[in-house]
Amino acid sequence: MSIEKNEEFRPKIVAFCCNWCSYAGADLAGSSRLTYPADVKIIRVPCSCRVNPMFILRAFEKGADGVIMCGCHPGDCHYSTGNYYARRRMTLLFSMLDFIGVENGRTRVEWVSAAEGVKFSATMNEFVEKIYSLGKNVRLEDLRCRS
Amino acid sequence: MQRIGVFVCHCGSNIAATVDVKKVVEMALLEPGVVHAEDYQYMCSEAGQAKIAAAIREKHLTGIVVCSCSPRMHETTFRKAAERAGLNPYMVEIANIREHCSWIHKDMEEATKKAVILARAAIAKVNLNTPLKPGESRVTKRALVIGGGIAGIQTALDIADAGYEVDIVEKTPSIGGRMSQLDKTFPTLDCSACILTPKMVEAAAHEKIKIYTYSEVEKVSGFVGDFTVDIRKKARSVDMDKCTGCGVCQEKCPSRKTPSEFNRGLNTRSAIYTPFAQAIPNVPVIDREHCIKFQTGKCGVCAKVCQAGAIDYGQKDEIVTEKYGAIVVATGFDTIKLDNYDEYAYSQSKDVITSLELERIMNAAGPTKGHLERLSDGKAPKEMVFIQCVGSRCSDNRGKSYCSKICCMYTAKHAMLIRDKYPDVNVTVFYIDVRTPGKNFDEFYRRAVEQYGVNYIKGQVGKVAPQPDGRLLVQASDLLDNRQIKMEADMVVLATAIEPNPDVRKIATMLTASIDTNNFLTEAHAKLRPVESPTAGIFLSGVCQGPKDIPETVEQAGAAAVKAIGLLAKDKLLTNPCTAQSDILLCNGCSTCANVCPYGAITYEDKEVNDHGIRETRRVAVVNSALCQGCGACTVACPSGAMDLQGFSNRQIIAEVDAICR
Amino acid sequence: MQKLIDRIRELLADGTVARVLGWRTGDLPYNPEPAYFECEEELQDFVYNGFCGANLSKYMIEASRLEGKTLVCLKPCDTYSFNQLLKEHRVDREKAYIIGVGCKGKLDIEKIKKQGIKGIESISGAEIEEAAESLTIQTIYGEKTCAYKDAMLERCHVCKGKEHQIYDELIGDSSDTTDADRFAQVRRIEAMSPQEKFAFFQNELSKCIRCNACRNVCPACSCRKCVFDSTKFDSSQKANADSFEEKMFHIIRAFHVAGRCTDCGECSRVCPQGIPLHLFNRKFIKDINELYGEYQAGEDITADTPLTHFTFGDAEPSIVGERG
Amino acid sequence: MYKIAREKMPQLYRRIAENKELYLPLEIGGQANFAVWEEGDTAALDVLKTVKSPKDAFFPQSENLYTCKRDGKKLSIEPQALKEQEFVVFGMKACDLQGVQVLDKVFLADPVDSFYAARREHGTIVALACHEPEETCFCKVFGIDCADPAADVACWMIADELFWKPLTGKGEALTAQVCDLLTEAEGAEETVEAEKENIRRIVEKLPYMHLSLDGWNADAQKEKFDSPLWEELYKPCLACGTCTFVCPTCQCYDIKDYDTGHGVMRYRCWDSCMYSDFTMMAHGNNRTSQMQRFRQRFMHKLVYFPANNNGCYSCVGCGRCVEKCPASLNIVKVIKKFSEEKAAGGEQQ
Repeated sequence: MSIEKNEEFRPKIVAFCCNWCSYAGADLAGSSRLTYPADVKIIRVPCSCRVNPMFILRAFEKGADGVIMCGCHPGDCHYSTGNYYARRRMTLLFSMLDFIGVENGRTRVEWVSAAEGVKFSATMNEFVEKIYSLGKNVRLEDLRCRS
Repeated sequence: MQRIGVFVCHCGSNIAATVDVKKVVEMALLEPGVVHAEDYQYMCSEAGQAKIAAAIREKHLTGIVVCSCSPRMHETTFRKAAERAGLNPYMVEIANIREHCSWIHKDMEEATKKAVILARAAIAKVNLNTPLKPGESRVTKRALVIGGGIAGIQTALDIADAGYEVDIVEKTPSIGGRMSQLDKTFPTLDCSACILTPKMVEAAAHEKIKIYTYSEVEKVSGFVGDFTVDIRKKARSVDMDKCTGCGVCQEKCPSRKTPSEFNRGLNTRSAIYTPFAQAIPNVPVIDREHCIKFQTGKCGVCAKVCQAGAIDYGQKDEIVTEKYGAIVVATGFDTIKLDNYDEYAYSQSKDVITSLELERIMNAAGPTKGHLERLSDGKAPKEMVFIQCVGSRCSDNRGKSYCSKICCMYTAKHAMLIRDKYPDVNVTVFYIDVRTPGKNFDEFYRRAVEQYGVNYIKGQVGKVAPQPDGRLLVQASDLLDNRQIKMEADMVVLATAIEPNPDVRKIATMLTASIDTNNFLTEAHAKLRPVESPTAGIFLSGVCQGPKDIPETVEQAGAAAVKAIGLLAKDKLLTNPCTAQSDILLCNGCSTCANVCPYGAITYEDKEVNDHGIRETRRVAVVNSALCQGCGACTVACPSGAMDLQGFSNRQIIAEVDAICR
Repeated sequence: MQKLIDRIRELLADGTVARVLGWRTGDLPYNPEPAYFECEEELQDFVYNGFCGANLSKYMIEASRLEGKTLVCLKPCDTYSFNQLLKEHRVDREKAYIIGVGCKGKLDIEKIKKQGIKGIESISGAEIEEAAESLTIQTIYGEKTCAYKDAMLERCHVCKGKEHQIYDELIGDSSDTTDADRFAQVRRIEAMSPQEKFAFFQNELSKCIRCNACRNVCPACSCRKCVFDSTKFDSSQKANADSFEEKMFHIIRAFHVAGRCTDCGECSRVCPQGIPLHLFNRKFIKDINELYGEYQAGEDITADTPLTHFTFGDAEPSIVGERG
Repeated sequence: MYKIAREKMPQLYRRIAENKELYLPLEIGGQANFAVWEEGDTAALDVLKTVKSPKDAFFPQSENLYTCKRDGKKLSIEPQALKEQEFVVFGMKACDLQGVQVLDKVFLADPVDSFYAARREHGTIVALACHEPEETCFCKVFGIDCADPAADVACWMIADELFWKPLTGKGEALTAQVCDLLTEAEGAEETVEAEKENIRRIVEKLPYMHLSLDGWNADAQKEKFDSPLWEELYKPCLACGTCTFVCPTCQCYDIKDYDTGHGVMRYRCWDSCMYSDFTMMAHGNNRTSQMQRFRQRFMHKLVYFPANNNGCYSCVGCGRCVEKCPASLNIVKVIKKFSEEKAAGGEQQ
């Protein structure tokens, strides 16, 4: 795996997980001992619709190399409609980031239910691998944070 | 500045085997605001909680972070412990260093590093936490049931039996709904009226139940526990108190040409009428549109013949305003219009009928007094064809995409009843699939096929063509034998798709209850909260939520009643304090937030504001914290950042992001 | 223009309106300014010509708070903005008397100067009466000419059409000046490699001086207090201290107006550094059209806005990568 | 007096850049602005006015003041080093030179702004006369002669030759560094004088050159401040900062902190009196309306500043705000409006 190849670079990855499905899915991955790299740090939000594009840009600003957002599957949102709004917002945001030349692989949305510990772990493994292959985020970072 | 305590749990070896808990304590002490940190074997144990309480008291902590298992596990535990020690429970944050760390990482150094970062993020968040207090609201101990069919009746009975007052609002002159139109019910072949009528009587006689028939909900305001509803009692033109229900007026009424709604327009009724013999209340209404007195001013026969003097032409609509704690929607269904299905010749031939029309024909009180006969010429049919899935499971836009669920079973019932009563009639059923999940359902269907010799053909009917001799040519394909079928029939019965009562859209808007693209009311959760609307205090009963048969409807009616009773049993409601709040000075009043709120929790008011000395009236968003469930959709929709979510504020989440990326 | 002034005079005189929001003639041939006129004699400075590009819709937010009706002159494309503001309850329809003024494309002085024309003393051909083919410009360095089309604002080349979306009366003829593909440049950038895209925007955005002209002129950016001026988000930044900040500002600004931006082009018109800011908005508009169906903000005020609405079958965010 | 052929200019740049930073008008994304020249860049010397003034070279839009670092609960403070690198600003116009004089009065007066002072000390200015002034220029109103810019070195671009005249010790030193690229220009004085005359003739034809500043002085402070004209003038103002950010003399700045995650960077950045949070303090703003902020800008430039600086206005007539204001407002319109009003008032009496 590329992780061994690249000793120096340890990415910072922020995962926004909705409380009802994805956070529980991450819990299930944990209790099932399904590993994924420690580079992923999870922030709990009530719903994917709570994730403001500003949070995502903020993460990149402060040096994150990848940001992933997980929510309930469409149709299963605890609040009925939250993830539908989140889906449109993130689609447009990601498209804009792609437009200005930020590598598309650095952002991702995945729907993970409370029962999908396996999917959670697999998704994180895949995403981290992708970030390793992309390397350090330099296009959306505030250089002052390096000092 | 906060005074924060950090408590790192070993969870036996669950955490401590992979995370160096001492290191986490040591690193936490370096974070801003942290004045205390310790680790312990089991933080959730009595002794662990006592340590937290002691530290809160001794170190005057204003916030705590517990590094332990998932907050989904013990957040409540630690919040309660904090509260007992005098700390606001919302000043507690959990760093999940077990499920999200120790259990998934093997390398101790790496896991410890991550645990430190997770702790740091929780500390950064709790630095910005503010004490939150759940709101309280009163509960009016009365329920409203909209719709007086079997779903509404059952819900009302269950709520009333629990000792709460219930009002039923029914649009038509009588309660009873669709079930009262049915002849027999599957899979037991009970007489529908025989089992429904006692329930209707029971509801009418129940001291806790008030029934408003010929009435509609006009306006709903308020929120869970405290709804105010305007009910329009349409003018009946008959005094409910004086009428004895003798029926003379209906016999003597000279206007007799109005199609009977109850009999699906297969025969006619008088202008003053009760829909059916067992109607409750047994008080007629005057259909003013068809009444000669109302249309021409000349007649008044009914007033003349009424011994009780109950006829009151001057009666006016009346608006009753009532308060309710809970509202149950039980608005039921209708069959779809068949305008898009010309190929079945429904509009061309009287002998092509819907299943619901067949119910009326089979019923002794129906237009043919229960004799199976062709409506065109009154002849007894010899060959009958049933077509399944008319407008259901439709992949184009002509019909409905969903399965209407009840048709397979009632068609088996119809086929069986016809074969039983008229053994010389051949019955053929064209189906796509026969769906019989349900207790005794498949057995029932197999009896139709095996004992009663009903001819089931898997295939779709392409066309029904009326012939010059009055018979109907049915062209179909047999999918199993892969052949084309042409057969002549005397009657064709269409298993017409059902759809929610068209009025439901208006009602849903009033209740701010969400509705799906098929006009079914949406449940709060498809699996776990199937009888609640996402809007608090609104419950769903019967087909308004999705297609179902009578047993399922009754089950759901009971479930909705239980949920309503659970609400009414409370003296006051504690509301989740993690709700959205709008900053009056930043709000533009643009309505964007209200457009994404699934709970109708946001309204707009013209408020006097003092914006740094500038006093003016502004249109601003106001969040009803009793309705808000705290999803946060509005906070992102709001461009000015006026809308924020308590407990998950913009600054809190940003602080977590910063702490993680640092 | 005389017909317009006569009518305005009439409406002001009979008390239908308390004031007029239009343009006052400038001290150079090309710089009329948005202005209020409250009486007959002030109207002598009223002007409406090819340089009256400013979209007056946003001024109606303030004007809606004043006593009495304000007569506002709106060009066809400005009416979309007014409609959008109406939808968001930011302007009061009752307080506005809208004269839909004719428009045959507005001029961009920067484009004229870019052709090396300087020391301008007077310009003829910018009057509205007849659609002029060319401008004749007297300068201290001699007479110059310039084709009207070559001096038109970028937005006029992708005109939304000559129809006013909302008005009380119409004065003057309009014409559709479209002669370019609205999304051509967006498409050109989309086709670039990530490196090229990044270089393109880095180059453009490095010019940004955070003067906020784009935001302050934008009718969709009508927040009482912008998140970038508020301490609530921890986003209050005044300067481009790091190249990240311009990106943050322009992306978030575009996101906040996504689905609400009518593509009026004011942001690009006013940018002192000539940054093609409309590209951000057009990218969102193009995505919205492609993913959620054609949508023109300000056209139908009862329509659902794309970001406060959804369908069950919406595209997944992964489509961004799949489109390539 | 020296000269150098236009096509040899890149050699000149290269020579200067050997040991100094060289700020030149460069065209990036179609807009000319002063920026540090790098090999391969083409100077936009023919552009009369850069979008932003060159004041960034001495007073950058944002600059770090000091950095606080946090290590656990220990804090350390690192002051920002002062500018030590020698640099040259090449191609400044007379108005912008006057702009630097204005900044000097602010930043070099006691207490001296050490960041600014260091830049002034290490900077050498090579000025360029305005070959073809434009209709937005009104430097003459402030007594500035755009034909004869007085800096460390003064230059004229005539036909395809740059004429180079060192005027100060710094100028002489720079000249020495590049002397082998320059040639003595014999009889150049006449050529340059002719160019100056030519420029001055053009200036006379410009529409704004005869603007009168009558009545703009300290005595008029109250009268001007209380004038009802502001209420009318400010109306189209969008409250953006374009005018202040393109201005060569605007000197207001704000001090802000940036959280780097490991500490805080304290930096200053230009502020604009047009912004709603200008001079916001804990209690709020002392100017609560846009009219007040708008008035502040012009009162400062035309009344307060001359009152405190021996009549020196803090406007140099570069005309950038005239060109760039999104609402076509500008200082000229303000000055004219007051003059008109005065004239009208005079007639009435």
